[in-house]
Amino acid sequence: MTAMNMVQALNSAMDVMLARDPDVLIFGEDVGFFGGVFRVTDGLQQRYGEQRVFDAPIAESGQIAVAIGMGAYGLRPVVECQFADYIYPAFDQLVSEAARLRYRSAGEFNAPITVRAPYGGGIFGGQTHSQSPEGLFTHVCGLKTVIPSNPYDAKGLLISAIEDDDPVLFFEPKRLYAGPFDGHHDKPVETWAKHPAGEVPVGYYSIPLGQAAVARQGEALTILAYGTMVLVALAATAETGVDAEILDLRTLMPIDIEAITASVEKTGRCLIVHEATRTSGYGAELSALVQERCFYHLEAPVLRVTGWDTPYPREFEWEYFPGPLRVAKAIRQIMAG
Amino acid sequence: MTAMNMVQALNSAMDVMLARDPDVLIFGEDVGFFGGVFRVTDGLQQRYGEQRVFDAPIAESGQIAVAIGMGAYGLRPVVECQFADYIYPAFDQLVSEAARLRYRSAGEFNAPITVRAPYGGGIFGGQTHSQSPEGLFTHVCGLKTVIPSNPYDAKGLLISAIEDDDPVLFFEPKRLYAGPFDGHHDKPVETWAKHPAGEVPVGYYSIPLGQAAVARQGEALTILAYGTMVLVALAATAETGVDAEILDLRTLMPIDIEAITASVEKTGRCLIVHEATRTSGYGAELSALVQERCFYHLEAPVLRVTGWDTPYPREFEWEYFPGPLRVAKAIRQIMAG
Amino acid sequence: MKQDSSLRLHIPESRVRPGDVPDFSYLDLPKAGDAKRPRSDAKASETRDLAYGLVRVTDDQGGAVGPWDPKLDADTLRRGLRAMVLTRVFDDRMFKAQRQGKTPFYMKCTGEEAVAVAQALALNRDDMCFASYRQQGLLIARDWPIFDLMCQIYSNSRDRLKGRQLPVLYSVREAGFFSLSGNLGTQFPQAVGWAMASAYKRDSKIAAAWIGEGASAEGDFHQALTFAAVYRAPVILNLVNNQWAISSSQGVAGGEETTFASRAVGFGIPGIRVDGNDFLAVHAVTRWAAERARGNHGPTLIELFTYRAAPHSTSDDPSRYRPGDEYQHWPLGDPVQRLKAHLMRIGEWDEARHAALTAEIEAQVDADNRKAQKLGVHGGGPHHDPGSMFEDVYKEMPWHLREQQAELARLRASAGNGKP
Amino acid sequence: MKQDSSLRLHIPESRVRPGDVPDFSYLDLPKAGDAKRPRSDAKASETRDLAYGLVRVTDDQGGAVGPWDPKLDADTLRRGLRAMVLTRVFDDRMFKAQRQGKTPFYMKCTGEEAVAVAQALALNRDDMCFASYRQQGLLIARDWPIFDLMCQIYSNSRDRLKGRQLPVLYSVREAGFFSLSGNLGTQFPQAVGWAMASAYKRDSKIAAAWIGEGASAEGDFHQALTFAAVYRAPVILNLVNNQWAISSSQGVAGGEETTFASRAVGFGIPGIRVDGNDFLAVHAVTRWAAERARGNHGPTLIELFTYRAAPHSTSDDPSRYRPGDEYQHWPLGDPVQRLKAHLMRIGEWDEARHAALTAEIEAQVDADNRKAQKLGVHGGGPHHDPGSMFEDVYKEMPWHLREQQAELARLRASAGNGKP
Ligand SMILES: Cc1ncc(C[n+]2csc(CCOP(=O)(O)OP(=O)(O)O)c2C)c(N)n1
Ligand SMILES: Cc1ncc(C[n+]2csc(CCOP(=O)(O)OP(=O)(O)O)c2C)c(N)n1
Ligand SMILES: [Mg+2]
Ligand SMILES: [Mg+2]
Repeated sequence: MTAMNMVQALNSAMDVMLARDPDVLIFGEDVGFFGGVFRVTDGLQQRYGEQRVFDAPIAESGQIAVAIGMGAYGLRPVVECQFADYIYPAFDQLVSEAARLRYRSAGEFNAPITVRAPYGGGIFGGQTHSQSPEGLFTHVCGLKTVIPSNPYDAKGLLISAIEDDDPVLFFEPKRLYAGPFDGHHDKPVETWAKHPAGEVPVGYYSIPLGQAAVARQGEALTILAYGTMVLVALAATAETGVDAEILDLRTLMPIDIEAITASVEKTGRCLIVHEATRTSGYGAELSALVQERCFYHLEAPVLRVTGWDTPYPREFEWEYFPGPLRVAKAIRQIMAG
Repeated sequence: MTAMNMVQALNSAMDVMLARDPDVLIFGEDVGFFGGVFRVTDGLQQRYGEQRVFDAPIAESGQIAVAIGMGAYGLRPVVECQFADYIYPAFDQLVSEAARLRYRSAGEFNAPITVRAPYGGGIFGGQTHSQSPEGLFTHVCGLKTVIPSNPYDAKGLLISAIEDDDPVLFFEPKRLYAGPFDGHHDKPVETWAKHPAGEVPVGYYSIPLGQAAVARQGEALTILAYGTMVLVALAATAETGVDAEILDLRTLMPIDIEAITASVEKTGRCLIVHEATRTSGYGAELSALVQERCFYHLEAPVLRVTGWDTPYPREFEWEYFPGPLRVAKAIRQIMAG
Repeated sequence: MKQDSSLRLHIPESRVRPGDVPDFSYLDLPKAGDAKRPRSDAKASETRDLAYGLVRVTDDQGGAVGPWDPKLDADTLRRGLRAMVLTRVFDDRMFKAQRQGKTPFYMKCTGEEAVAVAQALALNRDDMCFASYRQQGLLIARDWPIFDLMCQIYSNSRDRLKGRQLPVLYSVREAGFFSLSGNLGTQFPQAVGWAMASAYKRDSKIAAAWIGEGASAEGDFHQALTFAAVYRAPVILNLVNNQWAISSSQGVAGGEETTFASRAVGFGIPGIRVDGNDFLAVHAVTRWAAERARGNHGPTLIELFTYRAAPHSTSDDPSRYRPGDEYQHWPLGDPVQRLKAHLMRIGEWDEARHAALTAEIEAQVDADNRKAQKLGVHGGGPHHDPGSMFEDVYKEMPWHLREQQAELARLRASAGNGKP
Repeated sequence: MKQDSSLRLHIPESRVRPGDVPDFSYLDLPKAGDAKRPRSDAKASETRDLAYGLVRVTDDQGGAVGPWDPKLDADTLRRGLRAMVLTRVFDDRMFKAQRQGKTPFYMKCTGEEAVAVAQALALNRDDMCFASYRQQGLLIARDWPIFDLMCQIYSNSRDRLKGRQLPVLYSVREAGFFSLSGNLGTQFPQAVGWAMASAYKRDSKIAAAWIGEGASAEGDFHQALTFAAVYRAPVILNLVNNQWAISSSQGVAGGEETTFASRAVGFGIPGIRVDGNDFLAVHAVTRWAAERARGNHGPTLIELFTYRAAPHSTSDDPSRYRPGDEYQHWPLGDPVQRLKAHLMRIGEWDEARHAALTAEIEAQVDADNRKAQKLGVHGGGPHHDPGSMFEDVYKEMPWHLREQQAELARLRASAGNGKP
């Protein structure tokens, strides 16, 4: 075990997989010599050579298409999409091709590819460096979607994603790269060093996809969150003093339905939190599922705290970001309900 | 008033707008001389000339990009996407550009474009000629999404879409082009001729976006549907004898929340029906909204009847299509709940 | 603004439409044998002329002339002829089957048989093909049983794709034939990725991809050329210019201003325009590109200049948008007739043997067809179990699909195993 | 498989990295005056050489030579010089402002000023520009007040974009400057659509678009060239090859095999490669393309060959991936110095006037900057009302946005109008 921030943990996951499996290779914009604009692939080209870690032309669609072809050959490409906001040019290749290949070929071909993309706000990047598009991909059958909330999970989940035989979208909460950010943007920045989940094994380990983690045990209500919002939910819970149970979903698709229903049946109350825009976001599916499966246990409406249904306004980052104040307010509202 | 099927009604809407507004022009694959693979633009190039109705290169992304540029200049382009399944190459231009232009320019520029696309199954087209991607677009702020269920609405809504100053996705239920299909694929094919909504004014009229229609008045439960599923819901209701109120949403975004909540508060029960895949589909948002706003009126869980979470399997069309039997079963289940 | 100084929007239009007299006089077609043949390791800049000319080998008398003559032995030529005839007979039979309602859909490649057949014979059998829906000839030339293709077309109990796919969207890994997509263009850059993987593994297999001139307007085409050029991928990128994209003439795809082969020039890739109805020329050019790729000299773009004699698909009626007899005026003739004439010219074939071949093939196709129909047809069945539709969405079926599979089973039971 | 016969994957790499000695000797640079100048209505095929050469007008002694000499009057030249100097001073001031925390982000175009400035002067003021983030010189050359740009950069109370956009992503309809997108490439085909609309309306305005060599790998680039060629759109498509895309050399975008200008050849569009640091050459080539477009002869692709002297952005540290002194070795010099030398050579400028100009501009920039900062800066404010973030998503605000706007107002009230 050594202390790692999320960038180092992700780097370590790829390091481990490059060392273990000669069929793993990494490409994307600026990931080669430079090591990525967020430094996540730092040093990997130097360690494993240009054949295995290299820069790609700025063409997200081509990157995914090429990865699909490599996957069909038998490789396990890992593609870095520089920002999740720039994944849309590749939407057709992901939705019509990666997601469909196994099905339409009745298993003759598959696309064991991993697409890494930093998502979410918190760095004043404005509408084209802050988006959370995960919900779109959960609507596409054939794709898996993963979002970690801390360095330990980030490494274990990324290793599982790379080893997975289906295409996996791996969204990284960029605001958590350096430290455990809980939404209190006015407080001094913390690092992962003092955080238990900042203790990460140097070697190989994996965390199975499709399993949520209990970020906080509680009896009063269930909070469903992932990525940055897990930490925001923890902060809000502490501030309200409400004994909430917080599930860190970790994998959005396939979703850990048992963990969710078990918790909501226990608490009878449910709050869903995500940074993505509200309408038709992933929270809508969670709300629908909880309501369908736990209706007779519910003592109050299932509520959602999300990003507003606008683009991310650059200067108004903190008016947009669903922070502890908004989450706490919703917690109280549900407890009153 | 004359009898029109949906193809003729849509053709008439474009005919009317081409005649009224010299800034309206139409392009897309095979829409020019040929009149479209579904004949929806039949005769328009002959009537208005090549400058106003013409074929486009097979590049959905380029078509939308060019339409955005035309819109910024001041035209009102109408683009036909040959099948909704082929809209994904244009996803970036729709999501990052059309939807954002007004916002990011603080109103200096906008994209008054209409994108028409036939969607849904029923013609044995398999996974790449049967999809219902509408839900994805309802997650994207800045876009409007419209889906008619009959010729009369199709014409009135398309005229509103073309006149609208925001980008509108106009999905056409291809299985309803020729006649009112209610899901009974084994019954002889009907035409719109005998259907009241097959009576369509020849001239100009419009139906405002954002307003649902009551397809059937009822007291026992509320069914939310759009497109083909409105007719399926009507058939299922008749077969169960349950006094359901069926709302034909017509516009998915912006959504007619008053109509929905008023109906559910009256009935206390709600069923949502769509052909699109279930997980994170538009039905999830509807379910979440109803549950958030009508929780204390609900006497049973809000249920969803949708396409399965698989690609559309070509030969198993009718095992996939959410037909009257499935809808009727859900109605009974909710009434028993 | 003054009218004369004002701008005008140019709209490309087909030269002829129904009622007009077909006219291909605007094409300037070099003579067979005229095109130069650079070494397969030549610099791309030394190959530029090939993007604007037209490689032709078979002359009007059936002779093989010029430096591109592949000098194929008679057995190979007869193998090619057989595969082309089989492809055509198979197409006609399946088209008829659609009219009989045994399948909802079919697509023929009539008039374009030389493209897939000659190219398959110029590649190694384990080179991976990323085809479009009009290269069924690849499978036939690789001796893949048409019986298996029929089972897919009928979506019957033997359909290896379990009734999931539109007819003709085959997947045959064993025959080096990548799963066909219904989405145009998407597989062009995937082929480049497959080729990059082969190079990454120090393998010797190359990839080949096909795209229509219409679909070459998609961004995927640009991705393929860009990545192929940047990483010098061992791939052959084939653009089949059959003059039509459903009802749109090749001008709508950008064919008015220059050749499609010249798209390659801007990437520093050789672009070669070849008479797509000339079996010998297609074979020669493809072998040149394969040599180049295997020698680590990178990709080649081949424009196969041909004509879509068939309707776009069984859903299409070309008489609505082009003169019915346009194909009769196509100056590059019919690939089957031209190869047949060449074989006869060199004394390796005659009418009697051709008649016998045709009869034998028709009998085989009918026999296979009867056999396939016995195993089920569209609508009639038998088919795979509908419950199989939930398989292969993921490697392991997640809980929500298991639930949906069970729900379908219950529904079908309640409907007496009919369609809910 | 035998090792020798096996394939190898080629990975393009920058010739030099930190620690290496910069080396541009691989570039062969034609002499000023060498390039031929066809008529602006020439057939595209007659312009092919221009895609492989390099149009240069200003020679090393500051003279203007050859057929491309635009013969600009001294006032125009001085106007260009002033705009370039202003652009550079403005860039430096804003870069400093970012380091001072007054704005979170900024992007300079240092070393590339001639591109936007010369092109702006060669276009009509009402021609619509679809720029990338490195053509601030267009606005400056069109005399748009830098004060207004500063207000956007500081997202202050006067920011016409209401604090919504990343700094430098301007939108200035009045100055014929289309709303900038943060997504690379997307606006290249939009410019074609705008140009098509202008032609459709028999207008006389043309469109111009800019893209980086790195972004030219996007599918949008292909869409732009395809639609521009097919409809002969009156548009100038500019590709700025500044050698770098963040840390990736132009080879990663496909610059190893051929020029970017030659991409146009495959579409039957003229492709012209020009010395991007040569004000006279850039102006001349742009005017040629504008004449061509206005004369209904269609689009032109211009490759502006230059060097990104600045870091990619304030977030970037180029010393991590390229030699710190690489720009000093750039063989095409500095655009400001070269135009200055030319003006002095023709006796229309001297050091004293240059010093005075620089001093005056620096004073103006500082004054505007103080004025802008008074109206608010990033973080500090004052800004627009945060509630305005819900406007302009749609023309009319739908109910759900009105609800969210009200909710934000309540939240802010409960937080003492702080940030919830
Ligand atoms: C992305 C996408 N857009 C549109 C279509 C509909 N479509 C199917 S085939 C076709 C024409 C293709 O023409 P071409 O590429 O020339 O190939 P050809 O049919 O001539 O062999 C079109 C528009 C599609 N399948 N995929
Ligand atoms: C679609 C998309 N992908 C990636 C990015 C991230 N990005 C911003 S600038 C840049 C480099 C662009 O280089 P180039 O096109 O050469 O322009 P330059 O910065 O050199 O002017 C990248 C990768 C983006 N903004 N948009
Ligand atoms: Mg074609
Ligand atoms: Mg660059």
